[in-house]
Amino acid sequence: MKVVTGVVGNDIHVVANRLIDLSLRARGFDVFNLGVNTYLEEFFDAAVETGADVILISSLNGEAEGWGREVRAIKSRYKTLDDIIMMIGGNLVVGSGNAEDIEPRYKNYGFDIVCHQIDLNTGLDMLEEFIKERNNP
Amino acid sequence: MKVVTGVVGNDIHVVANRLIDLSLRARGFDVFNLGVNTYLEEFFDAAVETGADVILISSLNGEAEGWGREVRAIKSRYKTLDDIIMMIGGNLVVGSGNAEDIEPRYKNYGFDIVCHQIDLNTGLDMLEEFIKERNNP
Amino acid sequence: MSLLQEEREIILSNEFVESFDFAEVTEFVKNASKDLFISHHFKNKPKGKMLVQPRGGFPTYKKQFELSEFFVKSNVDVLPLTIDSNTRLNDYATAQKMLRLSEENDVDMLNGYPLINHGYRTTRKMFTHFNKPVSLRHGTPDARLLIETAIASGIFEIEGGPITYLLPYSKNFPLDKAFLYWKYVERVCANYSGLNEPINRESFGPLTATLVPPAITIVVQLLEMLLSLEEGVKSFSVSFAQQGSMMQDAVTSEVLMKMARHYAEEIDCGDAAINLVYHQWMGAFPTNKDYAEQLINMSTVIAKLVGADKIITKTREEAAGIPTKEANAKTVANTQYTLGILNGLPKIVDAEEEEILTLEVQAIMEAVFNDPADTLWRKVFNCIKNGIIDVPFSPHIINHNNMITIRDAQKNIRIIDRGNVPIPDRCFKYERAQCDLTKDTTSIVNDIVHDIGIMQ
Amino acid sequence: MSLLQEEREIILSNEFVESFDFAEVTEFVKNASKDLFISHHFKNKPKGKMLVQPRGGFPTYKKQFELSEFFVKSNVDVLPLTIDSNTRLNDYATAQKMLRLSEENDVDMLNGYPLINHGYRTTRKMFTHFNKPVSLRHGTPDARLLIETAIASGIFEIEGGPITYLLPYSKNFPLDKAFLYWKYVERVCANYSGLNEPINRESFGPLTATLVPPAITIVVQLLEMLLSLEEGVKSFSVSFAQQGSMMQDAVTSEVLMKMARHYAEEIDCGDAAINLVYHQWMGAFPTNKDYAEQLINMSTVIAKLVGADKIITKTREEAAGIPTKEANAKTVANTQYTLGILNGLPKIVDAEEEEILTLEVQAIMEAVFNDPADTLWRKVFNCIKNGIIDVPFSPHIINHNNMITIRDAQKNIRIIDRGNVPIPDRCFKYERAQCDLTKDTTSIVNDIVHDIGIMQ
Repeated sequence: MKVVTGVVGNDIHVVANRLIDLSLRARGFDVFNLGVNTYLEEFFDAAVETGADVILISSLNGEAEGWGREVRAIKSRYKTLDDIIMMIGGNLVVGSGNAEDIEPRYKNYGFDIVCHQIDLNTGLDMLEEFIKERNNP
Repeated sequence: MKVVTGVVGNDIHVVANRLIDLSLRARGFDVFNLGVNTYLEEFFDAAVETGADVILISSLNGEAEGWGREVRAIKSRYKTLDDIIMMIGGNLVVGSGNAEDIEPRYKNYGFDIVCHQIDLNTGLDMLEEFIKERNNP
Repeated sequence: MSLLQEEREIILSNEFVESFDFAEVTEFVKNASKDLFISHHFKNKPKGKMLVQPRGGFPTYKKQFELSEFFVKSNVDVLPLTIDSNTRLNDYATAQKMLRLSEENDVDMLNGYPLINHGYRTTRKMFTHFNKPVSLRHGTPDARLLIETAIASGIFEIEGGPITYLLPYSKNFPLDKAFLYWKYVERVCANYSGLNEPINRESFGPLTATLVPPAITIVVQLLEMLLSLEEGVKSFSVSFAQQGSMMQDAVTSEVLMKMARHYAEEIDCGDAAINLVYHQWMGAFPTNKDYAEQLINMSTVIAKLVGADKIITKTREEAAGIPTKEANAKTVANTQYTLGILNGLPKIVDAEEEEILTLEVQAIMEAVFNDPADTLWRKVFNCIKNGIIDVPFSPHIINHNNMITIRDAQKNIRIIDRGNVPIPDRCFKYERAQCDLTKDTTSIVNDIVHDIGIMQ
Repeated sequence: MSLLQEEREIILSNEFVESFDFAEVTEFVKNASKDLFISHHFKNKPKGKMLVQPRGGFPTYKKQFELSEFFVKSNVDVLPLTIDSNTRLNDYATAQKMLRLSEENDVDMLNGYPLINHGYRTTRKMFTHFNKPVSLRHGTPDARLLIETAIASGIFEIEGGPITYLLPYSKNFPLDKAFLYWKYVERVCANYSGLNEPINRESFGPLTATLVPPAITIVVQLLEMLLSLEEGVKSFSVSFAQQGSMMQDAVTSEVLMKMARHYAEEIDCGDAAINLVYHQWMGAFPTNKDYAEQLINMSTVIAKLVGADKIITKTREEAAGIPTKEANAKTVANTQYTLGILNGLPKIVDAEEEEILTLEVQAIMEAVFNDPADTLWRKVFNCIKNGIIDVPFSPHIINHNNMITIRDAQKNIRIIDRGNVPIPDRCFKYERAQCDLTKDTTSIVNDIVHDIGIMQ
């Protein structure tokens, strides 16, 4: 399985990005890491280029909310990405938000898996579970 | 010159006592150090025994005020001590007192030299000055 | 145990003492939770972990209980029980009166916990409730009754000793009596030590906390340890306080522990556990409370550098008097945090300093052993009397006070006048060579004043 | 100086730049008070004295003045001037707008002092008034105009460098350009250095402050130093931040200073002064402010143990954002107090660790020097590009990020995957032998998360 990952927007938080990279590799994924400070379009471009199965976006500084709203609109311009698994994790709101509100909102933006302030390994377990269920429904 | 020194009353502050001892010796005095926790009578007894010229009482814990009042009464019982130089130094009141009030009060108790919160060497300079003036009036 | 039993009965025949049920006490100690024994914690703690112990004692059961509860919440390792000064002077009548006044008026009329008046049955309830080791801090020359009561209460660490509790605090309590009273204490501790984990004895290394040179500190620690081990004590803590120079603390620790093990072997007590306790700075504190915290933190760092097994803490309110329980708990939490983040301790060496200090300690110890008296305690007594052991700034009349020490440029405490202490010539020359001795005595006195106040 | 002069004119042709009177600036530097030069203080301070420098920058002249005044009152040795992030990105228009808003509304709209917009004539008034050395803290890849303005303002210490200000902060600023921009900075500093005391350059050793192994830190320090000295700079500070293990800090300091002197000699710059700067912990801080103070105090103790010439401080409010000036001043006062009472520093040794680290640094330096490029900066550029130099957790696209580090049980940072960095086999084996590598990658990732947060 191929995963494109990166930190969205002007966010420069590199630590989580490196750890996601390491952990995905440890779980056997092929990783294309766009690093920090990545625009939304770059994720989709990279997914098309690499034929990725998953886009894993991380965001630490709270600006994901702004970018999230544009996901459906931008993704719809790419014809081959209908089946791609969309995942986002990190701090998904500015300040303290309510997890019960956040998850449906981001699902509504077009994400399949939403991890707000969730431990990295738990998040990746969720991803593997999601993939398994999709393959053997 | 012979000096009897010590810390009056239940006061156990030994540091100043040792330093007075050292400094007096450095200035050429013969020192009879009664140490801490010394009753007023012991000073006079020691002065008679040694033929001392000076009694130097120190007090740190503030209880000198209580002992001071008894100096005249007790001293008057000793016949040979009329010319002895009486000196007291340290913290001479409980809490913070006014130096201008303290000095005359202690002089009234029978002390020739009164050093309230005065640096050790300054105090001993005062003693030497007093001795010089008395010898060459 | 028959002579001991006789002495015991005399001690207990006191109107303020509850009746002792020794059979019950023996059963209690035998079955007491291991957690109450600090010796058990010393043995089983992870390597490098240091136990944290604050200070503190209040007159009433209620306030002492609250203090202990507060400490436990702030992650304390060892609870203190500090005894009031009337009890230290065996004046149980006054302690009783002041305790009653404290209880009735909610004002603390005592500077510690009057253990005899509360009694062991009551006090034991408190400490078995918390199930933490308790350390008895007192300062009592005749602590025989106090220690009986403490152990019966579940207090299994006893601080003090005939030298370290006498020379810094008393002007004329007879030292020979103190040795005999403490001999009794050692025996009681030794006897109870066979029932469960050993009772831990701890010496009070800071002494006068005023320019005491490491050689004297170490000799006194070694001698109190030997006096304890020879009575059968199986767990002993030597201790010292921050001296003002990191190097000197490191060398002191090294020499103290090496020599302690050596001399314990010499008297065939190599099986006894020997622990190291470090006291945060015991001298004058800065009145600025922020600075006090810096000093406390620095003490903690040094304690870990020197490899202490336990640290006894001060508070930011040290200069202002008896600290609040909040200030005490804050120090405990801060100290635990610092110990947690303090990692990768470097190796420290100073071969020359270590050699000099070792030679000094050996020379004094040899002089003590060479005293013609028949028992160790009499040898020690004679050596204090004749100035072979001389503790700077002791108020006690028996102490010579002829040794003079000052700090060198690195703030190491150096001996510039050895009095009658048999410091070997080579060492004495070395000590003096570190100092500027061209000054006159007046300047040196000024230096001493400054050296005492270095942390202010 | 003609090529430089040409470049200079291009830089100055900017609508936000005041007109430069270089003749006047030269006269100013020539006659400036020696007290303004940190190089002068480094040279003349008593042995063992460490200069204390806080952090801080405010948008308006008024607030920056007040901050400086506050620092001077709390006994600061070096004043900081932290530049806002718009200026760092050479966006003077935004800085101008935000400065005006800050002035009009008494709200800080910038996270530092916009030096270009204030200009050197104004800023110089502030710093000649206080007559203390000032250190410029920025993070600017193209700092040419900033440094011209700084020196004209009386700021005679410039932090940064082409590697240390790029790799931790930027994703894709072109590194080759950064080298050339910094070459200009070095030359300007060198040129002014002949007029009075030298301008001091300081490298930014903490890098990403995240598990950077000492070998990488040292190599980067040495290379930025060489790039600076070869342009004629005569006073240079290498630096590093607390790493989490005292031993590793001590060894890092030892190797860094030895190698710095060695390589400076190698390029015939042995006459340059080389100073050591220590940063208090730069990683994540505890949110508990009391704990933050413990950490800060511990950093100070270590700084003195490793023999730093200057320490850069943090505040108890670190975890909460930009600290108040009161918090900053409190740290300065506390740090000065701690340095004052910290005496008798022990000798620290770890011959094996020192040997291993020396071999690693030598191997990487050799690989850099063996790069076929014609100039040192090109060699360094190539070695970053090909992963011979690899900075863990750098966000920059040029950085390989193939080196993996974790902490061993003593919290030393160890290299468990060397990527393309030429760590000698023997050293690599040693590094890995210190760690538990039986774990799976998931556990190791958990360990890394834990290792990053060790002070929390």
